[in-house]
Amino acid sequence: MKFAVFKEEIDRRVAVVPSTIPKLKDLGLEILIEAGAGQEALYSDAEYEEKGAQVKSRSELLKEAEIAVSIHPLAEAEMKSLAKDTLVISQFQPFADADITGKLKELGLRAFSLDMIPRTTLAQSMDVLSSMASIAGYKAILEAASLLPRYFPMMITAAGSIKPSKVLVLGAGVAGLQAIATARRLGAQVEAFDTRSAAKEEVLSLGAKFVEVEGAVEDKGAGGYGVQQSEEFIKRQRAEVQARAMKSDVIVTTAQVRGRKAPILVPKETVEKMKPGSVIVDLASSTGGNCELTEDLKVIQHNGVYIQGNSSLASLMPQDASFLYSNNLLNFAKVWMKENQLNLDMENEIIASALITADKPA
Amino acid sequence: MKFAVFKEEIDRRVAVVPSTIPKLKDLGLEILIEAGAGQEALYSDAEYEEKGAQVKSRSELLKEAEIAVSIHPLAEAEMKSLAKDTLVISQFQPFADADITGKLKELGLRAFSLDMIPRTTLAQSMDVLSSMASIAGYKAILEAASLLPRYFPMMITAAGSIKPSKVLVLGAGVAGLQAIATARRLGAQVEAFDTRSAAKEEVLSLGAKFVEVEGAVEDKGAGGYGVQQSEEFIKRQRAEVQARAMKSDVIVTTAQVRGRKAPILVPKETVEKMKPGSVIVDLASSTGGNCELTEDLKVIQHNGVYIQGNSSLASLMPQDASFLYSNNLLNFAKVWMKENQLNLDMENEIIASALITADKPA
Amino acid sequence: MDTIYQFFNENLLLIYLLIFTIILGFEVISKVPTVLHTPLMSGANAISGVVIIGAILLIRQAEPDDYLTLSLGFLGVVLGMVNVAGGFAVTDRMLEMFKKKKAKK
Amino acid sequence: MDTIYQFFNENLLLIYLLIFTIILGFEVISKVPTVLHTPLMSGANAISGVVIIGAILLIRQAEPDDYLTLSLGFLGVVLGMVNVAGGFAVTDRMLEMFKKKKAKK
Amino acid sequence: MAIDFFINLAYLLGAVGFVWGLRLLSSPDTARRGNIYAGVGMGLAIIAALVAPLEGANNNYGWIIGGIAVGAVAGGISARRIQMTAMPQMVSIFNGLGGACAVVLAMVELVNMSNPTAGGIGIALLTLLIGGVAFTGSLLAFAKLQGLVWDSTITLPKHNIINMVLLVGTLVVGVLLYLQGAEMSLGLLLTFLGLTLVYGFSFVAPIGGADMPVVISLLNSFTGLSAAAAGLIYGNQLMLVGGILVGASGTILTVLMCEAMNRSLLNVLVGGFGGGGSSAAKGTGDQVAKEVTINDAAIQLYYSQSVMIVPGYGLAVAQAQKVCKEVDDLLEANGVDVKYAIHPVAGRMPGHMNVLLAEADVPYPKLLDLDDANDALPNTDIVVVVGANDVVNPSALDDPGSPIYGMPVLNVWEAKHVIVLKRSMSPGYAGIQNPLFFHDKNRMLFGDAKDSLGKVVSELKNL
Amino acid sequence: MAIDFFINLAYLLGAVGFVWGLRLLSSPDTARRGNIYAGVGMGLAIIAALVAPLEGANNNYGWIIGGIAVGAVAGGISARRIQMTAMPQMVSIFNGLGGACAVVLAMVELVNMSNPTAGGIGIALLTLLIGGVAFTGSLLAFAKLQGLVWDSTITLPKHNIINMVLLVGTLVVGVLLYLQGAEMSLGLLLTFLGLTLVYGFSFVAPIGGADMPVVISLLNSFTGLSAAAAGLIYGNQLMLVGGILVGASGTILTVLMCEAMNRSLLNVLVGGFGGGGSSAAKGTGDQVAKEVTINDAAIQLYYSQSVMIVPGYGLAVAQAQKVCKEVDDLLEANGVDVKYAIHPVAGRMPGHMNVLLAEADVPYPKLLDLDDANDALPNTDIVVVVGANDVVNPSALDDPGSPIYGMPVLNVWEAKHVIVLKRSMSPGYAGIQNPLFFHDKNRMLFGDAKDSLGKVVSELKNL
Ligand SMILES: NC(=O)c1ccc[n+]([C@@H]2O[C@H](COP(=O)([O-])OP(=O)(O)OC[C@H]3O[C@@H](n4cnc5c(N)ncnc54)[C@H](OP(=O)(O)O)[C@@H]3O)[C@@H](O)[C@H]2O)c1
Ligand SMILES: NC(=O)c1ccc[n+]([C@@H]2O[C@H](COP(=O)([O-])OP(=O)(O)OC[C@H]3O[C@@H](n4cnc5c(N)ncnc54)[C@H](OP(=O)(O)O)[C@@H]3O)[C@@H](O)[C@H]2O)c1
Ligand SMILES: NC(=O)c1ccc[n+]([C@@H]2O[C@H](COP(=O)([O-])OP(=O)(O)OC[C@H]3O[C@@H](n4cnc5c(N)ncnc54)[C@H](O)[C@@H]3O)[C@@H](O)[C@H]2O)c1
Ligand SMILES: NC(=O)c1ccc[n+]([C@@H]2O[C@H](COP(=O)([O-])OP(=O)(O)OC[C@H]3O[C@@H](n4cnc5c(N)ncnc54)[C@H](O)[C@@H]3O)[C@@H](O)[C@H]2O)c1
Repeated sequence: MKFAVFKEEIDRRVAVVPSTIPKLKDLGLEILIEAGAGQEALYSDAEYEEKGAQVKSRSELLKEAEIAVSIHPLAEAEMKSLAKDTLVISQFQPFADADITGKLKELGLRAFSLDMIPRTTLAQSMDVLSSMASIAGYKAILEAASLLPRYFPMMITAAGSIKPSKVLVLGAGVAGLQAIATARRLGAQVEAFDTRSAAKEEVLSLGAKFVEVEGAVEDKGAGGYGVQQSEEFIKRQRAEVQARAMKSDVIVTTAQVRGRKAPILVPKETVEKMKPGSVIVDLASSTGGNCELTEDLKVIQHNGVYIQGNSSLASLMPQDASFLYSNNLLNFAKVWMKENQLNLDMENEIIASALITADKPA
Repeated sequence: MKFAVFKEEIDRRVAVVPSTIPKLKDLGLEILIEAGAGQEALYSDAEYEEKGAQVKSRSELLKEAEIAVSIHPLAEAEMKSLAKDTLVISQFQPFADADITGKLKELGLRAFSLDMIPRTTLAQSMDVLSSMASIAGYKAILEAASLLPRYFPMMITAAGSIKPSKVLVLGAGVAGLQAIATARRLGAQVEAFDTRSAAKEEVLSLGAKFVEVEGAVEDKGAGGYGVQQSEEFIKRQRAEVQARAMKSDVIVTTAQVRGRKAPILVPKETVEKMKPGSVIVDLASSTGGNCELTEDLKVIQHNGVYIQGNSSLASLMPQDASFLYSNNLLNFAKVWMKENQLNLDMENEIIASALITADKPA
Repeated sequence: MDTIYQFFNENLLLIYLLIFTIILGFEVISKVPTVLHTPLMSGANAISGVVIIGAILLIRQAEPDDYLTLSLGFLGVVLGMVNVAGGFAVTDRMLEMFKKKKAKK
Repeated sequence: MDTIYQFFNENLLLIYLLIFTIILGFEVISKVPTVLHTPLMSGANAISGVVIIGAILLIRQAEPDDYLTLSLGFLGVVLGMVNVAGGFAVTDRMLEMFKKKKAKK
Repeated sequence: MAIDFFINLAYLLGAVGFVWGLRLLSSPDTARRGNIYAGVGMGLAIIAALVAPLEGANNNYGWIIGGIAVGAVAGGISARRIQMTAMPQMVSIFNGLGGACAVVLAMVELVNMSNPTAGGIGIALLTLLIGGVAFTGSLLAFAKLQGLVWDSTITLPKHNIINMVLLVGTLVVGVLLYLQGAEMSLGLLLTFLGLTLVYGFSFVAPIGGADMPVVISLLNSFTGLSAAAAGLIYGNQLMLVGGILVGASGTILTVLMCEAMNRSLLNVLVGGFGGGGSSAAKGTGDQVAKEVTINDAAIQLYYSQSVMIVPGYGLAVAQAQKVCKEVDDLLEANGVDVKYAIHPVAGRMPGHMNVLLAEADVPYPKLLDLDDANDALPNTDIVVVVGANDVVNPSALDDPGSPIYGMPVLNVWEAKHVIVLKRSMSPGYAGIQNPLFFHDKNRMLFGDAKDSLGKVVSELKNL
Repeated sequence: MAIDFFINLAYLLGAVGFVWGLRLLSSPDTARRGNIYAGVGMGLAIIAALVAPLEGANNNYGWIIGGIAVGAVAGGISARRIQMTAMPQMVSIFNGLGGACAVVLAMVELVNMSNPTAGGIGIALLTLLIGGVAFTGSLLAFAKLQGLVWDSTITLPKHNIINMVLLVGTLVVGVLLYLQGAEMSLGLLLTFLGLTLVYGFSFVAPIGGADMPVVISLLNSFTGLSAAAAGLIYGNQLMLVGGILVGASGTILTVLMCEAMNRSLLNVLVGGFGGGGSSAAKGTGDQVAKEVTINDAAIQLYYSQSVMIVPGYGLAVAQAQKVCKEVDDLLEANGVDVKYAIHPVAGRMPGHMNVLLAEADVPYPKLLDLDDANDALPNTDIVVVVGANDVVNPSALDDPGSPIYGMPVLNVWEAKHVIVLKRSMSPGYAGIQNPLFFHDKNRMLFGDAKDSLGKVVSELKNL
């Protein structure tokens, strides 16, 4: 089967790196890669060829692909030129873009949406959300430290004493936890907040403080994802967050609710009460942001507070990000490539969840 | 005495921050500050006024100043408009710019060059080189981590294992040591090299590895500064550095020799042998750089290797940098302001070293 | 009461000895690390086989034709000796694992 | 030699007692933390004042007009008592600083 | 005179050997030497007993040497042959035989009445009583440990009351015999003998199997006391001193063993249904996970060649990374090779374990990833699983019905031994039971990981 | 009979009191109780000695009670009045008096010859010898500790040879006396007495002042032995047991004390010119920096209320941050308030100490900067300077000639005590001598900081 890897248009990552190619081939896949696809991630075409991939132009790929792979979905126009029944693998975010499934079906394509892989222990090795969120959390702190006009760590020096920065992490999922760990490493004082009760232990397990707000709603059925909270809770939470935010130098927000706009945890009013020079890194910016003022993919300044709304921080670390993405993809491919054949076994929970074009029982 | 603080033209820092103003006034100084001087460093004019400074325009300052203070020297044209005998305080770098002393004398000005304050224990609280170098070291690692397309820390994850980055620090002065500490905090494996023998213990005291190259020249008379090394030594050192560099992900260079061009420790050839995506942060860029390819104040890419030549990293952290600078200045002022009077006691080693316009006995 | 007084006064040294022995027994054991509880128990058990001395003396004092006493004494010696020999041997085996290893470097 | 044998056999219990006492003395001290060396020395010193018993017995057995013996005995009692009383008192003072503090929480 | 002197000296040296031996036995470095000293002391004493001049003795050396030979061979061989794991029951049976020996001596004394003073009779009766209880008690302890009898089959309802009645009955018969004095009836004597034996049995019956070591230690001190009493019969100071020494040290040892189990002696003897008590194994259904004590764990680690630590989310929760490194350091100092096996999904975020271990300054080369760790595991002596669960779950490999079937895990069961540190039997993130806990090679060490490791550190420092 | 029983019982209880008291004295928690037990034992014994029935005794209670009263008052008052720092010399003088008491008893015995058996004479001579040496030896030890005599003034050249000759001479005279037996000449006896006293003096003379505690302990065990020997004279078991106990424990204690100083007993007694030996204070010119031992440091810290740690570059070089935190934790667990004083230029880069302490997880609020620390110092019990030097140099304040004159430093000398941990007397970065080291309040703890703190940790865990 021809497994065609496209170059990303707006991202420095690439979906497949040379080192995974031999293993993909072992599964019975023939690897085609768009010329220059890995360049930004520092993988050269020569390396791909050396590992046994065929470097082709984009139009050739569109023509030949039996499996079309990219990190961000291909443009609709391009998808049209794919052969019918082509298996497209990307992150379609069907929760955010409700129409996409319909469109794909219309085009006669079969589609795996990697972001729909269940967040189970078994599927973790294919979970691109985890690996990319982890990078995002790490990068968020580096971004914050770069933007912050102050030191992160405490410094008692001959030229004066500097208190450690206070970092507040809102949402302690994968990205939040990584942000906590990184901030602590850099010497900051870290507090975190989440609505999931398990998050408290997880935060403490990284040596940070947990901010308690009582009355959060939890849904065990949500598979570990956060759920929509009551109005009253959100009010209480905002008050608590605002109290902390005013003392914080850096806020990293990661709170997402699947299929909904991200909750506003840091309203304009809070931002205006923060110290000038403070930094907010909003990792939820692609779904509207946890900060009211966030603009996606932009750094803005409001009242002296920097608000970084880069929802694609993983792209800033393209080499490792691509490596991890590529491994996720490989592990995922092992699920549906059996004896050199595509085997879309709908009994398999992972396939059933990820194959968004298949009809699911309500 | 009117102590006039100028706004920097190409720097986000400011020489004096509001919190030090009352203490400066206690010394008998009257503080004038240029409007908007602190803005980039997030100190507002209002704050200055509140603390008792008079906010004025640049031309007013030039007219009234008895003491003219800035981080970077004022332009020659502006200095001309200063009254005769005005005391200018800045970093004139007389070692790098041999003419400056003559020029200042010509203009009839008296000048303190803060970078000439001796590096003694007693003078450390006035030592702007130390406080700014410390920021530079810290920022160098943040810059490197931001540029590096890879993780700094080790990560064994479901999507693959990532080895810790290797960081090589060349020159373990104040900046180098801070870089070592910061890199170690972020989880990198750190090696460092310096020609001063004391540096080895200092490097080990931060938990990093020291790279041994035998035969370095040391001059006890250099006051702790590095000195020019023999050709042969530099060759051996380059070979050693090259061997390490090829395995490194990040190189931070800080090696300076007072009054000379910085030694080339990372020639082009070495850069070309490094892994693509690796990062060199060259803190010696203002004196030509330790890397042959460094361009001052620029990030360039050569063969996939980023070379960051920002010699003014402290400016990226303007708030704390200004705070520290301001404290240094205050501590320095305490030396020559006695009983509300300027007291340029040439017996005092600190004044004698810093007052570059005074005639010194050969 | 008087007999007790008398016994006490006459056997004063013996009583000192017994009391000191008891204190010594306590003292020797009281700081033993828990890992040694079992071997120590085993070692103490072997020592309790000292009762074999009694059996030996019994046989030696018996009439050569008093077969009942002799066989009982024989039984006593066997039982005691099993306790003694087995006890020390088993203790030694338990302690084999404590052989000090040479530390690296 | 024979007298030694005889002495040994006749004073067997005494010898057991002495040896056990010596072992006990060793044993009791052998695990003492260094911080207690001085107080322990002081405590042992107070105990060595037990020699006063001899002085008391000496006086009690002396003739009431044997002033030489009586005064020497008196001297002995005084010396011994200073050792005893002073010894225990000084030890107690040294140990005052070991009063267990209440730990926080 | 001279011969008496040397005999007495031999006994004295024997006694000193016992004392010094016991003393050395209480420190791991010297324990073996201590055992040898005690053994040499015993040898001296036996020789002295053989050659001591006895007025009008017939000696009958044949009988003695025969008995010694038989006993030595039997004892020596069984001690050498026994499996390491069966040592405690062996000790128990040896101890019982010592008690039996005392019983024989007392019976002979009482039947022959060669020394019919009131004191002599009293002492002989005492010897009989204590020795008898030690004898049958030890035999039952042996049977329990060996798994020959089950606690439930021999425990009667209200067993404590029965025991009390039996004890009082035995004592009453004993007093009767004492009052009969030199004219004691053989029938009553045999009744007394029977009662002591039954009481010994009944005394141990209700005590749970897990508490047997404590009981053995107690019975051992009984045997010591019976030996001391026999020493009085024979006027032998060595028996007296040796017996008293064992009696005293056995008693304190028993108390210490109880303390180590966090229980009182009374609790063990009366209320102690050890089989279902606090030290019992926990499990679901009919599977039972076996526990290990802190000190056994420490000693196993200390005397192993290679140890693999498997950290999991529990390490993070307990914040045990630093004390874990301390264990590592102590083991390395003793020449143990310590590595860490990092499963890719251990913890709650990618690299969670890396962050923690870096914080504790564990050098990177000590961290093995999944594949390297699985290669190394078969040659590992002990795996210490610190708060990990899902990542060491064998169902992933062999139970197709398991939700994690197919996920590569750390095959810790391929190592020689596994110790799992966690607080309870509750499952990990994936919410599934872990068959590893019931694996033959595995032992559980329940408790907060930081706590447990802290205690292991203390134990290691004592070794 | 009954009265004998009670007397004997009282003596026995006295003996047990001594043993148990010593036992409890060897653990800090119980030491005070131990002292009381031993004291009660002594009280019982004295009462028993007073009331014991003695055939044909004249009692002369007046003399006894008088003596007891005088002794008790003198001993009690001097013990209460003495300064804490002078305790060791007090012990020494008490010990000497005990020895003198034995001498008196022996002299009376030898002069009166109420019991002229060979054994009796021998024992009395022995008592005299040991007691005499203990007497004058202790007095000299006292004088040395009190600073009344200087080592050099009383040590002759080749003192060891002189000592040897003296000892042999004394022994020869003793043997002569023994051979004279009941007919001994008073002159020779007095010569013997004189020789023992001179030997005691001469024995202690060459031993350095720093080694005095060891010597006192040794002399104490001599006193014990002389008491035991006197016990033989009077046939008193308690004196015998008590004396032997002190003799044995004193001997082992002496050995332990030597070990703690890393020297052998022989080294102390013969080669030991302690005044200039390894434990001597180091200094330049005529100034002397006093040292503190690890255990004294530990105990001072443990029993203080507030401790301030001053880290410097040496902490970083030694990489002692983690063990420093361990000391902190142990002290906090005992209720000691521990803070860190961070001087702005400590270390070799700005924030050097912050990096290290963060690595060791010291919470930020525990770190005080210069001003806060200087405010807190006067109320601090102990300052522990860990490898800092320039930043605690008082010349900065009071020596206008110093190159660092005018720099604010941490005024650690304002605290009650200071302990400086460093490897030698060498200066820090600024290359200047530090008068703090010679400050009255300061004690040096030489050695690598990680090492020293590690040992402090062990000591703290023992407390
Ligand atoms: N790595 C990631 O990115 C990530 C993210 C999300 C989820 N996960 C999932 O998390 C799991 C990780 O596996 P794991 O083996 O590390 O953890 P785990 O399976 O969750 O097991 C952790 C175990 O630690 C024990 N524990 C908790 N606190 C403890 C304490 N204080 N002391 C001692 N033990 C303690 C718990 O047992 P007791 O309660 O009995 O003590 C629990 O069984 C996987 O299922 C993985 O898929 C991973
Ligand atoms: N903070 C900065 O930015 C900076 C930069 C450059 C220079 N400085 C200068 O460095 C000095 C800092 O003062 P400081 O008090 O921290 O240090 P210091 O004055 O340099 O003294 C450090 C002391 O630590 C001891 N030491 C070294 N290794 C040790 C070990 N392993 N164990 C125990 N002790 C050890 C040394 O004595 P032994 O050899 O006897 O052990 C030395 O006296 C100031 O003079 C400052 O001006 C500071
Ligand atoms: N099984 C696995 O191995 C595995 C792997 C990765 C993640 N997970 C789990 O998946 C879940 C989601 O992780 P994620 O990082 O993708 O989460 P996410 O990106 O969906 O959300 C980030 C965090 O924000 C929190 N949040 C939502 N609303 C909030 C609010 N109003 N206020 C504060 N916080 C709010 C969520 O609880 C979550 O922790 C977690 O439970 C995680 O442990 C499991
Ligand atoms: N007294 C004080 O309190 C104080 C304060 C700050 C700095 N200092 C001392 O001042 C000195 C200079 O510090 P700095 O940070 O300003 O130094 P710098 O910026 O002048 O040089 C940086 C480092 O580069 C090193 N170097 C020079 N040539 C080299 C070569 N060919 N290869 C490798 N390394 C080379 C130097 O030895 C120095 O360590 C140091 O000794 C420092 O400890 C003292």
